[in-house]
Amino acid sequence: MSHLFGHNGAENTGYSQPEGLACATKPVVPAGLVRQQPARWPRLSEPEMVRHYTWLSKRNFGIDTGFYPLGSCTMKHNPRVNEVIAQLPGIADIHPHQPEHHLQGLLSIYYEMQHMLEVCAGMDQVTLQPVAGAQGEFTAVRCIQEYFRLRGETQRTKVIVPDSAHGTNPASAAMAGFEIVEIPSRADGRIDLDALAAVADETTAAMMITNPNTLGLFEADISAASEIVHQAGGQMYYDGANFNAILGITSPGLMGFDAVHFNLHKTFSQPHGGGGPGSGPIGVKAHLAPFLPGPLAARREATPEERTMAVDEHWYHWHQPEHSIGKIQQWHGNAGAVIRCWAYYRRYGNGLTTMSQHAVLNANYLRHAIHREAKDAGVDHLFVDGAETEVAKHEFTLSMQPAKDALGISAMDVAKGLLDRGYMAPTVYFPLVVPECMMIEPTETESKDTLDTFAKHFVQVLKCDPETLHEAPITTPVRRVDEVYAARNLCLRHPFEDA
Amino acid sequence: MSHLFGHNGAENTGYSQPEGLACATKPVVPAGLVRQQPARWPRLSEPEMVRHYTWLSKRNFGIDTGFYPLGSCTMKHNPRVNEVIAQLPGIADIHPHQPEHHLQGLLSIYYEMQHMLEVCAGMDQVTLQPVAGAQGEFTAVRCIQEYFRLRGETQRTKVIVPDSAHGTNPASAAMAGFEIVEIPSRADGRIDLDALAAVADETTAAMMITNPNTLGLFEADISAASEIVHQAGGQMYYDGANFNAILGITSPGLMGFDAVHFNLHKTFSQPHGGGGPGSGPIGVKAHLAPFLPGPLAARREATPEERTMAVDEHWYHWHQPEHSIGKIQQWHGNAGAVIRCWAYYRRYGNGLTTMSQHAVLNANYLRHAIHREAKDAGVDHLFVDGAETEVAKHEFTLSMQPAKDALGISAMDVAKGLLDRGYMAPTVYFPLVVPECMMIEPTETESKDTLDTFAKHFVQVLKCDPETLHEAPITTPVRRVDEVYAARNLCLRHPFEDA
Amino acid sequence: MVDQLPNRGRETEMLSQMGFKSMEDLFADIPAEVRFKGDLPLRGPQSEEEILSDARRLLGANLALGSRPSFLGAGLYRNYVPASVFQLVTRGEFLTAYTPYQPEVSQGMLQAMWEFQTLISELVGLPIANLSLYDGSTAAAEALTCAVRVHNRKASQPNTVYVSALTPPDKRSVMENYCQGAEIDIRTLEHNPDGTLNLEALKEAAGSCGVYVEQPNPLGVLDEGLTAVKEIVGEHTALIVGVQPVSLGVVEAPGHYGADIVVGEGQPLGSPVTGGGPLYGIFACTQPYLRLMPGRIVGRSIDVDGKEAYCLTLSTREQHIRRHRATSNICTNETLIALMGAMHMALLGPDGLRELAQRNMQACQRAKEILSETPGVRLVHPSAHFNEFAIQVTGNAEACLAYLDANGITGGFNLASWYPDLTDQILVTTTDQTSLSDIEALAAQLALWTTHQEVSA
Amino acid sequence: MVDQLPNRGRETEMLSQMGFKSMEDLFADIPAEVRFKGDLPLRGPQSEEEILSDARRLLGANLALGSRPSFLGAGLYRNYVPASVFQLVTRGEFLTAYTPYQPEVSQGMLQAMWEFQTLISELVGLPIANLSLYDGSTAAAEALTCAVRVHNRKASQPNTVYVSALTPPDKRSVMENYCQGAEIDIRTLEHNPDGTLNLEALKEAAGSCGVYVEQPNPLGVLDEGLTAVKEIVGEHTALIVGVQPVSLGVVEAPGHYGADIVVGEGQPLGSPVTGGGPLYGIFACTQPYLRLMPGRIVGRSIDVDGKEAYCLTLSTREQHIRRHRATSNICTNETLIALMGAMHMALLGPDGLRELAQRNMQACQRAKEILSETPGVRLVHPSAHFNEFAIQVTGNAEACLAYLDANGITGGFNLASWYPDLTDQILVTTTDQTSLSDIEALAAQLALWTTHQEVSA
Ligand SMILES: Cc1ncc(COP(=O)(O)O)c(C=O)c1O
Ligand SMILES: Cc1ncc(COP(=O)(O)O)c(C=O)c1O
Repeated sequence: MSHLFGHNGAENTGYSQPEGLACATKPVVPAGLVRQQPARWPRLSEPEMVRHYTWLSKRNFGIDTGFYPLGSCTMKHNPRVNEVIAQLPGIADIHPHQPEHHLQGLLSIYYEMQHMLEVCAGMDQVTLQPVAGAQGEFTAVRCIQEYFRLRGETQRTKVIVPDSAHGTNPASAAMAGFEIVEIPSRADGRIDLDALAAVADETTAAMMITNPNTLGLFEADISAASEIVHQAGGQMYYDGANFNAILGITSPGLMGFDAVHFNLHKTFSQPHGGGGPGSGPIGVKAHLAPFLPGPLAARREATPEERTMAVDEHWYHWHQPEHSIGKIQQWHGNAGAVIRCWAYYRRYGNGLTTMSQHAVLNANYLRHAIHREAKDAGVDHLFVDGAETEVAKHEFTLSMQPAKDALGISAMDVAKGLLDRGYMAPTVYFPLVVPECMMIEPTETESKDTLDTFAKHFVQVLKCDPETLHEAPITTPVRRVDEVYAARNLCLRHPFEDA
Repeated sequence: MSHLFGHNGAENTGYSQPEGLACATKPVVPAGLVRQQPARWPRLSEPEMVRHYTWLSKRNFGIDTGFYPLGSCTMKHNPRVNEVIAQLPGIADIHPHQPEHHLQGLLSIYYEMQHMLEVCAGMDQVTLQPVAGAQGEFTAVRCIQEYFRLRGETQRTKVIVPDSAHGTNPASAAMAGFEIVEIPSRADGRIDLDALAAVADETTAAMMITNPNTLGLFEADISAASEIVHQAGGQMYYDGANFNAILGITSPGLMGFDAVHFNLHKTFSQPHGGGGPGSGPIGVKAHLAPFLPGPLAARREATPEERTMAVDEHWYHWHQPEHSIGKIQQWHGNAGAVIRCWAYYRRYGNGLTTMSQHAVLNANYLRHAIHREAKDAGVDHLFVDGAETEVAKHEFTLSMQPAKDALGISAMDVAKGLLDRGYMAPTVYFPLVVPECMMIEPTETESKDTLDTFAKHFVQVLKCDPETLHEAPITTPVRRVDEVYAARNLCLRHPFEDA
Repeated sequence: MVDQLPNRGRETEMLSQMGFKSMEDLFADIPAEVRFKGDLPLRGPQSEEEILSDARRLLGANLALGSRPSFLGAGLYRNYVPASVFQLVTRGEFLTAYTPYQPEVSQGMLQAMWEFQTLISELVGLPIANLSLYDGSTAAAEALTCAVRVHNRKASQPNTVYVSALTPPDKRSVMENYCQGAEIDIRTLEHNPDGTLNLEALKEAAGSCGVYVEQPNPLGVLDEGLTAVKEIVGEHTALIVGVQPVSLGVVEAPGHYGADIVVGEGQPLGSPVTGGGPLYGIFACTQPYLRLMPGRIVGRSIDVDGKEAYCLTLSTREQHIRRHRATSNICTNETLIALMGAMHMALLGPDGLRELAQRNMQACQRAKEILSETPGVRLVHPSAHFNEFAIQVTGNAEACLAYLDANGITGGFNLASWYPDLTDQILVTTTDQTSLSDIEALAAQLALWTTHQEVSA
Repeated sequence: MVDQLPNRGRETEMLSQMGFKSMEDLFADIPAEVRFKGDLPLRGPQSEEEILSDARRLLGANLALGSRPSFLGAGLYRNYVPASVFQLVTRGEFLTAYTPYQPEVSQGMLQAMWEFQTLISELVGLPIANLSLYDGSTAAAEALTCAVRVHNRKASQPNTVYVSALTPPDKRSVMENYCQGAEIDIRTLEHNPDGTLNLEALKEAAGSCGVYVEQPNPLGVLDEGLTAVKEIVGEHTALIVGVQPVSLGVVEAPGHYGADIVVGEGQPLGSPVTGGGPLYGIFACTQPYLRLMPGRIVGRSIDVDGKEAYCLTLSTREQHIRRHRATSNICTNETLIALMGAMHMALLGPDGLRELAQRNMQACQRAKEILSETPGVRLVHPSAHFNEFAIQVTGNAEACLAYLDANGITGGFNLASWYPDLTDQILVTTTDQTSLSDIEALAAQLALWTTHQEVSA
């Protein structure tokens, strides 16, 4: 083990600094505000620091380490040039409060990204301000809320979500002050139009749904659902976490949605960084556009004088929507993430459709390969599809309930068995509607060989002795971590007393 | 296992390229020169390539991974800003044939480095052209050869090296056409002046030696040795591999040497890169300076016109020594490595002495700690010092002969046991004069805690059951590699036939 | 594009193994009426080289702060971040991981975040810190809703919080958005003309759910009075202090003068300004807030062999478990930027942080000294500042800034964008990166500006 | 400095544990007469920030090739190297490792180098490749001494090698230095006026130990005649071909037309020009040369469990075993740069290499087309070129290059520096990075130059 707070031997700093500027009088902190005890930070030299974080990194699994079939998370490859671009001073060293003529490059990229997302989603206006998917949801729901307020429809206090929805959907709507109405899915995992019709009424502000849904199924009835919600006067909200499946093939706009958020860190490959940063732009139809948080990037023809500073024939500028809800992040969103996603977009351009096709190809292929291997090995009775479907989209679900019933092997056991074989585990126990669910999303950046080999390993795990599997993982830096112990014996920081 | 040549499924490239320039007529390769069979290179997409090399890196041990006490190699921390500097376009994207006014920055840094090394070594002129220590040796020996040729002393066909010398010393001298005379060390590991006196004569071109020597001992008799060689009309050559021990404390110049090479990749921390690149400048006394390979960086006062392009009040330019031996590398040496070493030098400046002090402090402390721990654990009879000494310099040797005799544990066994404990092994079986030698060099960038812990682990290894130790390592990516099998069943490239 | 898709060229083979004939078969379930017709009306794909060259061109058209003297701060600060931070944080194992749901293979990030929690906890003087929120503004906003959740029952002013009048409107707007769902009333705390909090007026806030103030405050003022706030507002009102983390190398940790929650923009530790994001929000609190606070938190635990191991804990507060009853909707957060923060903090150590804070203060002091002698320039607040301060210029601040800009200086922040009445005030920010010649250039141009104004006046 | 020395402040503690009083005690064995007096007369230590800022200033004073149209090649070539190469090669495990003496913990670099050997072997069409030498020039020089070692016994011209007259003098000088110790006589092979090798004159080389030629040759000419060389010189004479590796995407591998040894400057694959180093030298050969060749080589083996494993092999050729009888003195080599090469090659794949070669050739062709129509410019050789070619200009080449330079163009290589007689010829190099507008700018300035010359003539 390498412990940050263990390195306390010498009076080190890992980073010698130049002298500060000489002053006529020494600056002083008001007496009552002078820091009494310095933070008990470690004293590491640079070599110690480098070794510590190198060591930590070796105890972490990323896409670069191996296959990462985490359903709903779209763990695709992060193109490396994007990191180079994001470190250019023209993005790393700019301040959101600089005047527009200092930021023509940024503004033009914002404009291009807004436009691209509008095209792909079939929306009229996009804002890049939200910094994560959940914040995008919240922002869009807030816009819908203000939209109805302005129309005087203040009775619309409810938001409908399917029971398979991601937790952020109800959480975001609730945060905005809405009441949540959950509707059950049909036995085949799809939306239940009757259940929807039963709840959609004049109190409905919106319905939130993702399509393909969290089971990886395309909701063929989506137009009908939109129809029902719109009939009731509500708005249709599209959770774009699964956008990777349909880009260039269909769009939320075509399906009748009024608002959508994008998880750029999924579809457009901003690296996930162990939990973030992300970027969660939203797009809306024209009637919601006046409510978006500002500023948005806009453009007009450049004047001859401006042309000397312009990046093209346009002058890019910020624009404040008329009834803007204001700000949901203090600046212009995660500009650094937007740049990376812009670089990602540029690599595909109008070929984004191919990206989605390969994502769906890989998902279906992996599903097929697992079933085939399992059949050959005689373990296909240990799991069933999370939902019957001819073709999945970019991800699919398996239910381990049969294995649980027959052998006491849970989805978690299988997940840990996969860790031992060098894989990140699929998403487990989500969506809740599939018992002992494993949700598998390979993404388009995995090779057929990787998928074939994973299918073999998956089946190997199922053929393990259950006892052995309960012990898994055994090859990882630590073995099964006791989460109950963690919650019961809260230790949320280094206890210096022990040291 | 990840195999580069295993990825052969699809028609990929890992790097899509833009269209080439349109031409009026298509360029053609002469008919008889058209490539018939493309190289059977793999077809990897970027994600596959990134994962392959990430995987490989995880099977490699560097300083960043852990303690690397490889004697004679000075495996110190490589400051990270140096990598940033080496990637600036002002070094990465310059061509050695650019005119001098395009390269004032480079020239000034070369000048500064030459000067600094001259000061530190007590030499009159340094060239940065040799790209490694061995090439530096060869270059210096060539200069000495031409020096004697010009003086008509062509009978000087012999170079004396102690039996503890690094292999490159005799190899370099032989490559230049010299005959090698090896002299034995004294029982205490130091130079045998009598043996030296016995061989030094009018056929002696030079003596090559490092001080502290390869046992980590300072040759107190060095002035006497220089005297003997000089009396015989020979030149004294200093192998600078151990320069880390004496910087600012003594210098080859003070010790009477005429020529010296530096291993910048050791003393000045150019990262070793798994085998290279390095940089092996040499410094010489004035009489040898006219023979140095050119060009050297020189300077004069800048003219008013030049001042507009100059980096300071000087104009830097290349300079060709009068009797130059010509070139030993086609360009100006490893400029990228020189820049990193310059950045390293700047961090210490005249504090380089402190660096050497800490290198020696750490070596002596570790030697002390190992002996102390071994005594406490009752295993101090299993090894002896490679040479009796009150104080070692930057490294020290231990002989495992007692362990070998008593238990059949070899230096190699101990080395492998250390690998299992997360350490790189010390240098083993060098120098040859110490039986079952382990040569340990901690460097100044290791903390006391690391040294203490290593000493404990070292003793743990000695306490192992010999059988267990013969099996070591068991926790490494592979176990003991069969080098005999490799030599008998030469497989030097991927055998595509098998695939 | 091709270089990202390993199965290009194997489509038919894969499809036929599944019994499909074409890609189209995979999308048969998507009704025709919602299908795109034709190609996406977007530009064609580019190669890495072309993208990089376009990026260089477009981003090169932005004016980097470091390319000339710059005094723009106002919430985001350019400190030097050591090279090792960037090199380590971009290691694929950190960069390309998801949230550590499988702790066995995510110990690296989990331990790093647990260490981050410790570093922040020590920095601000509170026992608990989460592993970051989106940024300083959402951290402040979430602190308000958290305070209401904790205190609403006992508060004499339920559903009410008080926020410093100096709070930048953009940040205040985020607060409004976050608070309106819970129907929280946000009231304003007045300040004295010298920039300090009006402690008399503050009494009104006693018994509310929380008060939000900043140290140093948005005018750069170090306000000693804040040490008295907790006493005034009382036990059942959360004292929430927003901090510039670097200042805590010399300025007392709010936890030591009664803060219940400390929030702040983490950016100055570990991250470049990056156009305003990604950043990371600091959130630390005392025990009573723990189970109602937003965001992820890592706990130290053991594995089945009893070995030290780390995992996410207290997840029952979070959306993926508690759904619409969660304490926040946050899911993706700013872990990697927080990791950069942790690395920077680890490199600095206590002495390094103090030095860094001093360098910021010295640059500020020097700037104050020089500008106080510059004709036409007046320092607005006599008080102690950390690394920024307001000046009053001759004439209009906006015009003055435009003048400075035209003369090669990014001159600071026009305070009228926050406080519309202050049409002649500029917030001047210095950091460790400010040089004497930068300050002198600013002073010289301000003097010229003054002359111009006087001439045209 | 302090940030690099973890034991600063613990010196006394450590010394006293050893029974020492001061640092001085550790140096008691160094006699006074050889001790430095006083401090090193050098500048004081700097911090990372200051070093970086000085580096930016000094290196910023160099004129980067990419900052304007540039046609300078002549042995080193600017190809685009994908970003992933730099990011992966700087991973600490690669960057900070030493030579893989302990194979159990060095499998990564060993396997990568074994793969490198395969990539090079496939590229040049020979069965064996080592894991790199210092650069192209030392590789060529070591090839000559190797050829002599192998053939000296049977050669009718022992101790003699023949080298193309076009070989750049700097490279030739390296050869002389490396060959003189073994008393090897280096003779010169003449060329035809069209730039190709004089095959008639070549006959003289038959029975020598080796001949060294380049493809494309230093004038950029693709010389079909080289396919006849092996036949002419015979079995006991090593045919050594120096290559520009990128060309082998379209040009036949020398191994397929009789080369016994192929050497070359690896730089264009994987590495920026970097002021001429670090580079890596390619060295490949056929079976008979294996045991007498220079440099390290990796073999595939097994571990005690029979698992695939890699290690250095054939070390008995090397200095650390064979000492003065070693086949070369090389120890530290260019592994990391070779690794960059391997990564670039792996990314390119066979199609990518062909494309890259074509892009180089297309730029060259376009430049030839445009310059052939530029007044006052003549293409010297009618033949096929890969990515560079000689032009004759009006007047003096040196003056012409100075004119181009003054007008913002780095115009190519003055061939007089290699071949003093050619005072009016410039070697113009293009790569994948050359744009049409670069070429047009060159042509325009050359046309202007011609006009000036004509006017002043
Ligand atoms: C379906 C779905 N919706 C919303 C989100 C929330 O997005 P974010 O994590 O970016 O806040 C996620 C992320 O995991 C998701 O999978
Ligand atoms: C004592 C000694 N001399 C010379 C050398 C050769 O230096 P290089 O490896 O840079 O060629 C070494 C390197 O290991 C060495 O240790």
